[in-house]
Amino acid sequence: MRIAVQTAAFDLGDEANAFAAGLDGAGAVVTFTGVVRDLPGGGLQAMEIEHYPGMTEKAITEIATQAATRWALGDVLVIHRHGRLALGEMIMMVATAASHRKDAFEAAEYLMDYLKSRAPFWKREITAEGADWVAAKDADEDALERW
Amino acid sequence: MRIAVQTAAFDLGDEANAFAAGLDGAGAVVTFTGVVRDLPGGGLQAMEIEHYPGMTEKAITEIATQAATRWALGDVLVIHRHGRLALGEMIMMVATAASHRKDAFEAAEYLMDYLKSRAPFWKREITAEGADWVAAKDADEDALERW
Amino acid sequence: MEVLYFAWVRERIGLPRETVETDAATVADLVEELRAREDRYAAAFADLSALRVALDQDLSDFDAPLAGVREVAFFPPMTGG
Amino acid sequence: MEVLYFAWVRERIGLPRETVETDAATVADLVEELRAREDRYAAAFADLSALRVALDQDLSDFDAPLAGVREVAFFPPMTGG
Repeated sequence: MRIAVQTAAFDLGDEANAFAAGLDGAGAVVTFTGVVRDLPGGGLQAMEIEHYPGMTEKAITEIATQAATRWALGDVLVIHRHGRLALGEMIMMVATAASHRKDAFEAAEYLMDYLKSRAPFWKREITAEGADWVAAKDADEDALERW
Repeated sequence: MRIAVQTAAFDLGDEANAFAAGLDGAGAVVTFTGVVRDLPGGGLQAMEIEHYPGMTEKAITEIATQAATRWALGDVLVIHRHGRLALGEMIMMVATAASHRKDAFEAAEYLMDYLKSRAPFWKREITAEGADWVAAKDADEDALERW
Repeated sequence: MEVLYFAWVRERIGLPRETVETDAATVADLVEELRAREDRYAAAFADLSALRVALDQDLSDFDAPLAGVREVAFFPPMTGG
Repeated sequence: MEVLYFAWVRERIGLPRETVETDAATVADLVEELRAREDRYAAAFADLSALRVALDQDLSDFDAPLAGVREVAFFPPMTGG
């Protein structure tokens, strides 16, 4: 299990290859990558992500450990950036490996659902008009109920 | 949309990066990679994959087009190898991109469920004792019923 | 009509493909004709529930008509992914 | 006790963290004390349903006891991922 909370950019390809190379016997690898996308009407200049140092690593470790308890996983990777990110930059990624595709998919979705609503990150959208904190969506809180 | 049916190995990292670089406005990227894994008791020497040239490309194109109809996808990638593969080699991958993670995850799972049971590939496991065709699993057929 | 065989169907029949002259109206009729040829065909087609059929590269059914079809393929359930 | 503020809670209060001397028994008691200090605190804590609290870096509730707690953090619902 590797968990990284960082300001630096990461390379999806390098991370995916390193993750897959380290596997022993896992038949299925799932990755999810979150990318800064524009606002529906356009105009996003940057995304700023604030976090709670210390609690962030602790919360992500707990979420990943929980996933490894619920599913038979070969390995788990979570990378999450904070700081200022430009349009199109990668915000975060998770990777899961398992013998069976269902486990790898479900664990990746579980990680994403919990990272969205239970890891202490707060996103702010920067436009020419100013900066707006992103509001949490009811749908993201509801997503936790399936687990 | 890119669909590749090939004997050559592919590089997960290169493919994931190329896929992500071509996106315009998608916030979520999911990849699934299938890897040749050993038999439960060990002893797998290789996996051989037979396919139906012509129908394979047609079936995968139909499955990917269906996915793009059901979910709001920015892009879809399917790579599937055939021929002889060693333990640990990557068999295939899919990638999906969407504005929302739920669409990207569901579309990737849909692609995998249909590739398993509706694309004309047949796997054979090679051991010291000989070669055994992999039997289709009821669970894989049942997996189609959720869609 | 071109008839193709894949995986263990190909192995049992001993051929990947052959040209068949037939007036069979449906896939099931064609299967009956093939079964009657030789034991290896009878063995390959012993259990239709273990087989799938494609007509001109589209999955189909054993009761489908063969009118206009150029390519029929028989194979076991697929195991891709 | 260290009290931390994040996102718009931090902006409204104008501080990322501060040391608070308190005998508050619960988080809710501490919130009452902070609200009574100044308008900027009252504004930040106006609607507790829009806030979350962590005690020593674990998510908690507003009725949780503060005995033994060294670090309290207030913030809006998280928006990671």
